[in-house]
Amino acid sequence: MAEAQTQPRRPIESGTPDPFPHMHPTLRRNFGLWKYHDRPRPGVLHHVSHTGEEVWTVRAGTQRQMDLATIRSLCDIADEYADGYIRFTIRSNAEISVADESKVEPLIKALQQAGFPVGGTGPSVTMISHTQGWLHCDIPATDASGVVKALMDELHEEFINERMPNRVHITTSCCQINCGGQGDIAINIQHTKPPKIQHDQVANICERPSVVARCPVAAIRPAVVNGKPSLEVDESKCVACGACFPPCPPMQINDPEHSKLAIWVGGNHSNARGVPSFHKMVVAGLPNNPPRWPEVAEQVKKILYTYRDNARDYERVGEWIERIGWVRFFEMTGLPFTKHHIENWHGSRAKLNTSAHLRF
Amino acid sequence: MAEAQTQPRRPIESGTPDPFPHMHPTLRRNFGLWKYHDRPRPGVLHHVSHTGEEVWTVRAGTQRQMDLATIRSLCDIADEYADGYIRFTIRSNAEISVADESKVEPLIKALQQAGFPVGGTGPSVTMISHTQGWLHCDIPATDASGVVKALMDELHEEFINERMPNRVHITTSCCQINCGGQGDIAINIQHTKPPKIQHDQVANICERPSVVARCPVAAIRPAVVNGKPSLEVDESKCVACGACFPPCPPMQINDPEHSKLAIWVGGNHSNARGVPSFHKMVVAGLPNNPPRWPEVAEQVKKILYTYRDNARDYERVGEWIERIGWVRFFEMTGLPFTKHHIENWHGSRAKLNTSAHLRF
Amino acid sequence: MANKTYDTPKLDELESGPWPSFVTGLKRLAADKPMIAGVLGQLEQSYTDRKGYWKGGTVGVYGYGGGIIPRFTELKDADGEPQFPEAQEFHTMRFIPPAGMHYSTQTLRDICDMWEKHGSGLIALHGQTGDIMLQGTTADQVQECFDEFNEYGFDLGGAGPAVRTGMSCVGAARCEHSCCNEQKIHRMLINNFLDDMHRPSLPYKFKFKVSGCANDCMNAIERSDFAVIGTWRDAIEVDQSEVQAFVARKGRQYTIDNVITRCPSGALSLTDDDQLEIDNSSCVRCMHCINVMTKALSPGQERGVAILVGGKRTLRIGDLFGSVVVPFLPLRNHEDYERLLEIAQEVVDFFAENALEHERVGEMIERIGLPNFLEAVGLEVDPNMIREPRSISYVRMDDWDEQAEKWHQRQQESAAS
Amino acid sequence: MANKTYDTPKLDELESGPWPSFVTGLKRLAADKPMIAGVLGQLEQSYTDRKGYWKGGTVGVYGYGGGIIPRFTELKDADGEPQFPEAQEFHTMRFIPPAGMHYSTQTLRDICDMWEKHGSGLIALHGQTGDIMLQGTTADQVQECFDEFNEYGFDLGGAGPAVRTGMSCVGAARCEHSCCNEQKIHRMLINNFLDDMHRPSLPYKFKFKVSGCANDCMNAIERSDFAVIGTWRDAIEVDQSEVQAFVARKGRQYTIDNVITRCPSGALSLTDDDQLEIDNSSCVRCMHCINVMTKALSPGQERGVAILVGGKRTLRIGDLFGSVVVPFLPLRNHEDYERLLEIAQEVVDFFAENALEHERVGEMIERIGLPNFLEAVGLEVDPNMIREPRSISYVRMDDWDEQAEKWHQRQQESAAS
Ligand code: SRM
Ligand code: SRM
Ligand code: SRM
Ligand code: SRM
Ligand code: SF4
Ligand code: SF4
Ligand code: SF4
Ligand code: SF4
Ligand code: SF4
Ligand code: SF4
Ligand code: SF4
Ligand code: SF4
Repeated sequence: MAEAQTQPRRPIESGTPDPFPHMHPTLRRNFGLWKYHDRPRPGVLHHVSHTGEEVWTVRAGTQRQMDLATIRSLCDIADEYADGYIRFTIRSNAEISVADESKVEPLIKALQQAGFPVGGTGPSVTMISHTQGWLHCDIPATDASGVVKALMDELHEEFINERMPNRVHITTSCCQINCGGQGDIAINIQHTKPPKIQHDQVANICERPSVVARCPVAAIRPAVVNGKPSLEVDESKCVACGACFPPCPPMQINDPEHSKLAIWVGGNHSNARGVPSFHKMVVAGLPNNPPRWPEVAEQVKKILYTYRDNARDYERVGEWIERIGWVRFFEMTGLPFTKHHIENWHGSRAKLNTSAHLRF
Repeated sequence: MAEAQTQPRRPIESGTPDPFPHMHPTLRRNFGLWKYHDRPRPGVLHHVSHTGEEVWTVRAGTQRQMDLATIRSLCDIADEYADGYIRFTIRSNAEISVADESKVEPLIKALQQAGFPVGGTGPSVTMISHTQGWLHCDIPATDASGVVKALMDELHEEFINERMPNRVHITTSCCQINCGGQGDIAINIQHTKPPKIQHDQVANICERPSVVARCPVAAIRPAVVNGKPSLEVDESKCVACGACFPPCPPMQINDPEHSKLAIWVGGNHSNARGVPSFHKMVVAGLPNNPPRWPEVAEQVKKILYTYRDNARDYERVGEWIERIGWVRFFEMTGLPFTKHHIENWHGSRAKLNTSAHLRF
Repeated sequence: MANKTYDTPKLDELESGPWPSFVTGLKRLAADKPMIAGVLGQLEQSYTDRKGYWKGGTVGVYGYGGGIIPRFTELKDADGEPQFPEAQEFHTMRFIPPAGMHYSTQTLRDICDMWEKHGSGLIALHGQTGDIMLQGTTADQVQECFDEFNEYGFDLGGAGPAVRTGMSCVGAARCEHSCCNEQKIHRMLINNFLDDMHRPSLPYKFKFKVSGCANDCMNAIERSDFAVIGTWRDAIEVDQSEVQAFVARKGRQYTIDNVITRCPSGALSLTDDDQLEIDNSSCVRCMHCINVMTKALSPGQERGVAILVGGKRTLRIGDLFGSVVVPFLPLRNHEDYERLLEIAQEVVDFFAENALEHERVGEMIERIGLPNFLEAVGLEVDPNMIREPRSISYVRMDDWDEQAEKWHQRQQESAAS
Repeated sequence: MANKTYDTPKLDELESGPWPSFVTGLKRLAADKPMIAGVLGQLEQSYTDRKGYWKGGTVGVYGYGGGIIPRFTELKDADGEPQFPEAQEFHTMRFIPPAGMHYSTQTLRDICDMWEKHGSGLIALHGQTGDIMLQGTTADQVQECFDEFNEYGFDLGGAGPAVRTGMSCVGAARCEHSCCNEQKIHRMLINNFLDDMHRPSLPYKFKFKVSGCANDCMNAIERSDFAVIGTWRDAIEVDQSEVQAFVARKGRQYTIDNVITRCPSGALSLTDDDQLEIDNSSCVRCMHCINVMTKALSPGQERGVAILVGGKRTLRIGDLFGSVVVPFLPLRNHEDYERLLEIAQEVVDFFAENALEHERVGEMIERIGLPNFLEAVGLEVDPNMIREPRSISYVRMDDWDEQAEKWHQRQQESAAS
């Protein structure tokens, strides 16, 4: 091994592998030829090709962070029922396709038996998209896997059923960098205090000019503290975003007490009907409360069920609120409306109501 | 008189006069009691009160800049047919009301005979709103009265008829300060060159720090030119807005050749259906060509008639374009689309197409 | 009296055509008024050179710091002598018209007579800010002219960094959509600020405009610093038999395409037997359906006004619309009107003390942020003030709990009351 | 092999409930893998302290500058000794999956076997950027592990200021909406930039994502710097008998309320005999009607892609969506694909040379302005790139005529061709 390291091999820069060898033969044969699809039941997609061939795909939730046994058990099921092919969705759901309708029910049963909930299709709450958190990241204020597991336990029934007005895409992010996407509902970290600086470490670890440059509000400046070069934060300017923390870990932004969770709604990446839109903050100040974050679950469910009970078919969360208005949204959910809901970032002008459109 | 000036009287600060003594008695009696209205013909509004009383109002165009004879002739007509009352609209149209339907036709005739076109109601092109220009202002690059007279001559038929999809509000402004409002169609001055500075006059006339402060792009700085304190403009930064000119007339922004006219569309102050919206530039570089500005008239008519022939009922110009899209608008009108149409001011991000909504 | 007149071949071209010609009017005046003859000469020169020839200056009346727009000619010959000496001065006096721009012909005739005596006879009805613009007098005439108009009942409007003349729509006087007494609001507001109008000492101009409904016929939301817009809080009034009559007259398809589908909030639905169903809690009070079916629909009965602050046009940071700072203020009684005045006073006072020089109130709000402005003038935040909540997480929310508590408290109080 | 394990009372609470538990999985691994036992111990501590305990560092493989995310524990005792020494190192290797995330089970099993040998056994399928995240190995294992995976057919993805792993939707493989060959585009783009992926030297990260239609199942418009979205240019294909079947099944009212009135461009109309009329020139290709009536409607036949540049999340200036820089690029033949690559190359090159350090391409465009960017990368302006034209007059248009002429010329050329 020592030898290997002195004479290392040159990598084969093969990049993204060709998916065709990995594709179920029915998909391969009908590539680009699909005609329409329907959903015979929650968790099952039935696609029909112009060639007349058909395929049934069963979608099952996973924990994303999988151990070997979990992956192997998925492989076992795919081998037994589905010719040995499987794919994963962008939301870490497993999709197993079969060309024979009679295999659908047994496949579902096998998945369920192995502990994989079948669902996440159509107007359901699909798996929450997932970032790293305490399990692996170097800057997280919370744990993504834990929040997601806790929430998916609560929303399990909405995963295995299709009883939402439209598909619900929930996302999480474990720091304000936000590796998670926009969400119909997004659960994100929100720091509420400026970083606490470990001044004695700054000089060793941080490239000070580049830290200064990262601050979106120019709140950081070089300073000498206790005789050592360090950094200083104008705490009245600081928006507690944490952008200074990754390039300079001594700028401790995470705080067990003051790093809170906030819920955002109405983000939408698709272009169906309206253009893509960013999610908007509706409630903040929720405690970062492992292992089950009950306060977050409560608010998410409140919002989700208000949406479910009131939106029209095909309305995504944001579209529903746009129709009924924010006045009604806050009324229906009982959430408080505060000055913090009023955007104060660049371009905030466009977020003000500059019209006589009013709701009472 | 000399005496009067040494002992001047103190003003009576009476402010805005009470309109009730000036109101037609039927209006006065039915103040706040109107039930509905209709338009028996272009130029005539028929309002019906909850009390059962009715009033017919005839609207007539004026030149706004009126000589005494014009005003007196309006008074003569109002006296003869309408009990001696008259009002003016925000667009300088005269409105004369009668409580007796039989007086409507004679009133219309009298107005027409005296040279006042009757119209401007409902889905018509009403009088163009009007600023000062060469006739009176100290900073104009063109003449508002002239542009408006020239255009209203061309659009006269659209004033006396109601054959537009919705009301069309045109505005003009004679410098980039834009005393005119947002318009379904707006005809505004657009300078294309930085100010030419008469350096020998700056020191006498201009308060230099306040001129520097007026520039929206910080292109001006104090400088000494030919030994005298003056100002200097970074011509590559300057957006030729003319904001420096009013506080400092030696910063000549107006130019017979390079002060051009531009046409903007889709401005809308009302909240009916959509929220109020700013007009958007569609064509620039039109010559400032008195006394009849034919190039402007041509473009305005092109836009106006494309709108008339293609919009749906109640669509204002901006709503029509929003529905058909800008691609189609430029195609239908044959106007060029250039990089200058792409906003580059603060907040321009919101003007980009950040979606897959596309039209072909 | 045969005055000297000048050739105006370019302007003459503006005498033809169906629209009333200001040139013809000016020529008529020029016969008696040398000043106008000179103005025509200068204007012809402008048309030839494509250049303006007026400059400002200082002219005023005793006791007032504004209201007159002075104009001196810049068109001089080689010796520095005015080319059109009759038009050496050409000042405008801005007088405030009756709210809603109603006139008895007697008053209008009197205005004409007074202006014939003291000025050029040229009158704009009206300026874009709503003034009677008496255009064309000399510095030595303005005091006398003002005194006569002032005695008669007219006052000068604003100019410079001052409260300006206000505007209100015809509204209750002749419009079924009116949700408030526009004239009363208009006069109350303006006449409360006459000191700030006549002795300009604000950071910059400040305009009030009043529209009786969301059609905003006064362009108040963009063209004033303080816009008052009539609206209502309860349900739209529906006369279903008139709805049926409308559908019968215009057709079902037409009704759906032009009313139902045009509602910006999807609040309308037409039943199979042509009844109109309105989801009043979604309705944004845009006026569209009421505009189109004016016989069948009217604003509700619980009426009041919304206040939007900060409209203006282009200078400095580009055009701004006003934004909602009070979603609903009922105007049922004297106290309510007092409250309106109080809000206006707070806004003007805060503007006076905190705006930068030459900064409009809208720009100031943009600079300091709406929440700070609201707090300063004693108004509470409300979701009606925003199009949507923040989508950027860059914000300090140390006091979230406190702010949330404020809201809950207010909700409880309003539920209790 | 009985490893040392730690008590994890908090984490244990995440073993109950119907959703698959990552904790149960970790515990399963911990039995064989001391590293995971340590990780569980540390994670329990995080759950207790509400604090993360990893820090970064430098770990890599020969020839590559990225692809590994190093993690070292920061949880030390008073003597500076790791509290969970088994988890002193816990690095992630990011491998690129087959485009569309298809796997033969054989491959997946092989991945498991290889990772069992070289790592902790913890695998995320997949990371938010689409990588296979093999989580948990030590610095002295990575080269060997990489070599084995690499020989098997897998390559490392990006990390740092580099081109990152790309993503494409299932698309043509199993979706009737697909307007392009997502996998081919995806692989062509990424595999063209492997040097920029493996030897990070860009100003900052650069991501490609491909969605076969405007539903954008890959969140490409916001979550990638270079989004490729399938679309079409001709008319939507309509099977009127399927339209009728849909209306018969769902009802007229339902069809109107859920399809017709939901069209964002008012392009749909249902005739009295249940034929669908589409104004294809107004249609914005949003996919809604096709989504709902998938049997009756399909994208047109003249297919291609749009390119949007500049999406990203929050850092620095707040979230950005990508914006249209190419409204339509057909992908009919080799030359067309070459053109796509050329555009991508121009964009990456210009980004590499002109972005500031730690500036994404979207931020750079915001800084220099879209027209300058377009000019630099050789693309022409088009009204499809904007929501609406400028509304601020602050702009220098000295060269208006020239710019106008450009457009007219292009129009003539395209009319001629
Ligand atoms: C498998 C997957 C693509 C993949 O390559 O992984 C996929 C597959 C399909 N999507 Fe998707 N979408 C997938 C993620 C997404 C995402 C991204 C995400 O989840 O983060 C979006 C954008 C989210 C957003 O807007 O914020 C997305 C927005 C859509 C939409 C638009 C919905 C809308 O009305 O706004 C459709 C259309 C529809 O639902 O008919 C759609 C439709 C579909 C269809 C029906 C396409 C088809 O005809 O086959 C597929 C089956 C959907 C189903 O669940 O019923 N897919 N789809 C992804 C499954 C994720 C999951 O496991 O839940
Ligand atoms: C007289 C006047 C108010 C005044 O106090 O002076 C007025 C009077 C009426 N307006 Fe107006 N509007 C008047 C200027 C405006 C303006 C401002 C302007 O012209 O600069 C606007 C906003 C312009 C904009 O949006 O940019 C305006 C937007 C409306 C609307 C909204 C139209 C829309 O669909 O967007 C209505 C509703 C309607 O047309 O049914 C309306 C409706 C009306 C009605 C029908 C109200 C009524 O029931 O009596 C009045 C008769 C209108 C007609 O012409 O048929 N009025 N109206 C103004 C006449 C101006 C003129 O001489 O042409
Ligand atoms: C006369 C009038 C145009 C007209 O022909 O109707 C006018 C004329 C002038 N305006 Fe105006 N504005 C007039 C209504 C407006 C309006 C419309 C309105 O009030 O609804 C606006 C847009 C709304 C607003 O307030 O922003 C307007 C926005 C401006 C501005 C830009 C203010 C800004 O913040 O962007 C200026 C520049 C300034 O004040 O520094 C300005 C400045 C001027 C000056 C004083 C130019 C100057 O610095 O010398 C003009 C004097 C012309 C003259 O010789 O009489 N004028 N001006 C209008 C006033 C007549 C009246 O009192 O009734
Ligand atoms: C692992 C992953 C989250 C996950 O659990 O899935 C992740 C994890 C990290 N992201 Fe991310 N990002 C991941 C997808 C994303 C995405 C989503 C996407 O690609 O679609 C985004 C939003 C889109 C974007 O690119 O903006 C994202 C936006 C960021 C940013 C903010 C970039 C910005 O311009 O705003 C940073 C900060 C940075 O790079 O300086 C960041 C930085 C990081 C770092 C490297 C934090 C750091 O500085 O150490 C995290 C390493 C965590 C770890 O220990 O593994 N990550 N990150 C995702 C990558 C896995 C993979 O390769 O498949
Ligand atoms: S969101 Fe933050 S904490 Fe979570 S994985 Fe991304 S960078 Fe790490
Ligand atoms: S937390 Fe954000 S705002 Fe505060 S100092 Fe750090 S980078 Fe600046
Ligand atoms: S738009 Fe300009 S030139 Fe015209 S009146 Fe207003 S300030 Fe004077
Ligand atoms: S014209 Fe405008 S941009 Fe140019 S120097 Fe003057 S104020 Fe500045
Ligand atoms: S604003 Fe409303 S109330 Fe006033 S005149 Fe216009 S339509 Fe009537
Ligand atoms: S007023 Fe406007 S929002 Fe309200 S129901 Fe009528 S059309 Fe809809
Ligand atoms: S983006 Fe479009 S083509 Fe791709 S999977 Fe989603 S719906 Fe199908
Ligand atoms: S694709 Fe979208 S925009 Fe086009 S017709 Fe269908 S619903 Fe309308």
